Amino acid sequence: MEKLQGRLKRLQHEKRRRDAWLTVEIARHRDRPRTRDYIATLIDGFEELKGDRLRADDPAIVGGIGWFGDRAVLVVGHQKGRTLDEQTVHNFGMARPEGYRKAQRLFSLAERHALPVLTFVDTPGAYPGVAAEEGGQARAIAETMLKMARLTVPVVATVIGEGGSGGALALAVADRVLMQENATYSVISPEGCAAILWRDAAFAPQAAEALHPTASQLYELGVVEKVVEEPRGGAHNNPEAAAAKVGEAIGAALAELDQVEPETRRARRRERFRRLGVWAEPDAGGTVLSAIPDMRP
Amino acid sequence: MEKLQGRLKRLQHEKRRRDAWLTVEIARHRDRPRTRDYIATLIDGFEELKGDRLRADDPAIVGGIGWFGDRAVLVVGHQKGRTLDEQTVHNFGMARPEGYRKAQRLFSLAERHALPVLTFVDTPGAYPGVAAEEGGQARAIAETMLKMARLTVPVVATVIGEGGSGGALALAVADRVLMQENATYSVISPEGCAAILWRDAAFAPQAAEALHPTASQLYELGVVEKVVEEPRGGAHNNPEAAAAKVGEAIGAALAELDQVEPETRRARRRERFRRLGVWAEPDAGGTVLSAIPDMRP
Amino acid sequence: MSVTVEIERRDSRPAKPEWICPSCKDGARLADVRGNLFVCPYCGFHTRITAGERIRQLADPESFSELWPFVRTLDPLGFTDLEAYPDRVREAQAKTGLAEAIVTGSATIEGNACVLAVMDFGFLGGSMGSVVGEKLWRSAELAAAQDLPLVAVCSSGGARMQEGVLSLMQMAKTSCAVDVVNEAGTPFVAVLVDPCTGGVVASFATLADICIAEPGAKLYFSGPRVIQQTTREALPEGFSTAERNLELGHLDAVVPRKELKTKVGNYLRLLEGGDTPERRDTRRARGRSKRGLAQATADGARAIAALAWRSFVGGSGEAPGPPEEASAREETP
Amino acid sequence: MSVTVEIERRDSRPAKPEWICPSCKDGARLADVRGNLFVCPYCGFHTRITAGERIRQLADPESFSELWPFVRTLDPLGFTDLEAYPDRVREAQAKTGLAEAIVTGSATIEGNACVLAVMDFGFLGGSMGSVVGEKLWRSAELAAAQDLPLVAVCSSGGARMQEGVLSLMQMAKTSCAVDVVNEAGTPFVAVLVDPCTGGVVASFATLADICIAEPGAKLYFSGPRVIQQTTREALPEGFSTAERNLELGHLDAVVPRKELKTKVGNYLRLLEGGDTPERRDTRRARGRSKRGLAQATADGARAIAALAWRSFVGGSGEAPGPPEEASAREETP
Ligand SMILES: [Zn+2]
Ligand SMILES: [Zn+2]
Repeated sequence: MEKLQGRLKRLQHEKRRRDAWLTVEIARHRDRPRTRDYIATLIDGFEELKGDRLRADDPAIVGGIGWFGDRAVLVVGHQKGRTLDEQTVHNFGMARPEGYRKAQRLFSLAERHALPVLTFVDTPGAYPGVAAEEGGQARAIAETMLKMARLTVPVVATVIGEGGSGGALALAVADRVLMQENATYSVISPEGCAAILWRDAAFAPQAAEALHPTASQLYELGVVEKVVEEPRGGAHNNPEAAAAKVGEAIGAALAELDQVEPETRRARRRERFRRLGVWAEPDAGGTVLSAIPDMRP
Repeated sequence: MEKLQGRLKRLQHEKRRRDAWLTVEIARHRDRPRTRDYIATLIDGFEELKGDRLRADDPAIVGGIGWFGDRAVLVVGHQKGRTLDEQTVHNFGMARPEGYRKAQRLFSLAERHALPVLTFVDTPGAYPGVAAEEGGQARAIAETMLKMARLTVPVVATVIGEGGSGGALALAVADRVLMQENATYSVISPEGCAAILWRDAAFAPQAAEALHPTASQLYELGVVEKVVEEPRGGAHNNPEAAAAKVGEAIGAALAELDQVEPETRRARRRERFRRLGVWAEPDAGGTVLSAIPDMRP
Repeated sequence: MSVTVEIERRDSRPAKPEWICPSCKDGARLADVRGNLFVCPYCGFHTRITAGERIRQLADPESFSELWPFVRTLDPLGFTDLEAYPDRVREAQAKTGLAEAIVTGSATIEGNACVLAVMDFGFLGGSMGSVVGEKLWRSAELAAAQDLPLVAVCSSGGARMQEGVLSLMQMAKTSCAVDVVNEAGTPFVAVLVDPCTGGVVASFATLADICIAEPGAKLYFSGPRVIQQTTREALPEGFSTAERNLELGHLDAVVPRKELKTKVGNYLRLLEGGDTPERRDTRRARGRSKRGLAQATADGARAIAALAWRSFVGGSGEAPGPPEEASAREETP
Repeated sequence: MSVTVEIERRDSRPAKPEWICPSCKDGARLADVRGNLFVCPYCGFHTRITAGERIRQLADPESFSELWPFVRTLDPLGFTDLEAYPDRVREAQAKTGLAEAIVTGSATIEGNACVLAVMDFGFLGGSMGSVVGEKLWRSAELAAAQDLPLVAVCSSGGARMQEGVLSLMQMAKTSCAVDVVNEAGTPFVAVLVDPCTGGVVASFATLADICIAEPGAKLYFSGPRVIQQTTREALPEGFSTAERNLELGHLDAVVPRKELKTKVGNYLRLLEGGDTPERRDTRRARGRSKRGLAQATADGARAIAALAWRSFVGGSGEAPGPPEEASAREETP
């Protein structure tokens, strides 16, 4: 009996690992719809706005204004590209400081004109290059988060593929974070984690399991407000249907956020992130645990 | 009699030209006290703060915080250097975009912490290089002016040497603009103006006369609020005494500005620049001339 | 407005061309070139156009109503180089039929009411003196007061040297004007056209919410000549062109002339469309209906002009006549 | 505090050195090195120091009063790699005598009352998990509520991987904390010490009003190893050092350890000294006297801690004892 239970546990374990890894693979699927695909489907009359107003335009982050239904919005998202050529142009969605600074100046534009902000997150992470580092990658990311924290307009982020580390989070300091069923969102790539903690990148599936990077896990942790359903097998099997679901979820989030006063939105956004984390604090009266926040509608 | 008057006029003319050119030469004098000299004399416990937080620190603009009397202030100024080595390091006081962006981020710091802003203007102009141009020199200057326009803290600018074109003005969108007796402030260098309008740089003295770049002329035009006296022959003859006069003038300006509410200061600063310009507008009721603004105490 | 005329190269080329492209040197009939918005039908080169032509291309027909046409240039410094400043101004006026290097007014662009300011490079190189600064300021102030977008078409060789430091001050004045517009929360779109340089590109032109340029437009603070004289640096290919500025992050987009009107219209609608439809309705109910606004604004602007600025109310809407010969010099305070 | 000990190289070098410089490999007596603030007396190398030693160097004697020492690490994901996360935490606690990678409290620095947060690289590489984020947040909130400056000494290898995405979220949480401090208008000074990397340098550490670093400190988001694995780029000389970061515009100053306390004290006084003396007096009259504030603040902080955060009031001011063995794992929600 005990032996059987042990075997069951091992099997469950293995299934979780396979599931986690499968999600990682779907999230990275070559044909997975990208930010520009969602813009094409969900945003009418999109006008791309380029440049950081400092020194470059980073094609790894696309930004612009357009109509989401009857409403003008600012859209900013990582752009990965699909063909090798596209991927090279867009640097595989790995933004440099100029990309984050483009996002910042577009956020300012949105704030000045009361445009809701929609972001799409899809990046392996910020680009780890010498020029990016020396050009202030660290502070560019930090400032982008602070800028988002300061917005009073509604901000909805959707993780549509890989949500890789600080490079992803920089576009996701939002009032509502939505996540597609097969997207991942993690502090480090499974390979990177395995290389450090298992000292062998081949343990990536183990790392993927341990990191809890899937949408349902992140929903449980209170890190995302909504898991957005995908067509069977992944968004790439029916991009139109996938986009419709994403659009629906964004619309619902915006409708909620419209009920809130601008300064309250900002205060609640801070409070949202203030509550993320898990810790305990024993004291004279007992033990206080940090609550897993429940910001769900 | 008429002949005599004509000769007198010519002589007066020549004198004006010599005076204008002499001022240009004193303003550029190698030994003229620079921004760092005024900081050393007028500011206690100066802490230099470097960097634009983007990609570089521009030594052509020095910035930091320190005590002006019993009061913490932000100081930003062009730095020319005196020896050839210094001049090379400081690029002869010709700032690049990173210099103007350093100024901007320091202005933000001052605004956040209610530090009055003192600027010192001493530059032949913004650096005309390829990298500077491509790095956004134009917008860097424009943004610096806009940033200054938005400040609610008191802003006092002092022209201490050459006030050359947009590169100078970028640090002089102030509530009060003070100008030393032998400083110049002009839209273009006399040489540049002569090369364009006379088609020969040798006509620089003529251009200097025509441009009205001296402190007393600018006071008449309402562009500066106060002409700060210098020791006989120029500030370089007695830097200490020159600095004392500058300090006195700045102190007086700050005392005035302290009487005004922050938002009013901003509004009045805008109004100050709104009134600069001379034009006429004939209408049914007669001719309206733009008033030369009188912002003098 | 934005019809492209397809021209068969061989057929339409007249024996003695009325118009020769400054870029490809090919000749064409003037009517064809005008129909193509003064973009070369062969090589796509965007030639410089007058403020009047720009307004014709950008504003909806009959919608432009000029404001403050009688703000007149003076000669505050009594500036004489090889020629006296007032003479230069008179010549420019005679040559262009304009009073100054900027024309301002109210207009609709694709139905969007706005304040429109257009510079003309033909007038003393589009240089910015007191009049350009003042009219830009008034445009900004009107936009802010009436909650209208500001659209500026910028073209300039820089500051008007003949007004000395006062021309320099227009950089600060127009930057402060942008603060007025920003504070009011009303959109500001700048269209940079060839050439846009010096004091204009380093002030209000690059401070717009959205900053676009025409293909090939040269945009710089310090020009190639100054750079080479001062630093002797080699200029990279395409230096200072709109396309390179786009790559370098300084522009939102490079927009061909024939798409310009549509783009600006889109931008204006979008920058004002962030509210929920209900809140937009409320705003409309308060008098901001998109179509009816044009006239209201023009009226309002006229009233403002008459009261605050003492412009000729009767003169608004007409092209400015040649300025009177009232010696600007004598009026110098 | 910031006394430099001049050491005659030959005379003081013991036969069997108690301390060997990691840089120049020269040996010295521990007492001498400690007296020199753990800066190598020979080559000036700034060695890494513990949070306790940092507080000893930076805070005025007896002024530091710890806050929230009992915020305890949990294991939200049940994370096990080659070793279980709770075991790693326990080992780190045993090794360092600290509860976590950050120590927070109230203090005075050269007489300036402030909230002081100090990270310890020795505790799991100074990695930022939920506890670091929470204590940094509380520090910021206390600073904002009490109108006190926040001083953070930052050293970190990055995010605490074992807390998965929750550790990533601490970057957002601490950035939001900076917004809280900024909104209150209270100063925030960050001191970046070797090494300060990853999620910490890309969040609150670089968002400070004034951002300085110790000489030689390595500061980067992506480290040399990652860069070379990913891009195979050659690293420039001095890559990621404080000195290079200063050149690149990312730091206000590089400050040797022996000047650190004085500098931070100057910054705090200056950032709070912009008011006219009269207005400063008014503020002081409202209870912000510079010297007396220290105790008031500590008391206030204790009260806040007791009420809002249910910390042990009695425990404040003492070094944190080794955390109880209450299995963190079982407490996971
Ligand atoms: Zn052609
Ligand atoms: Zn050593």
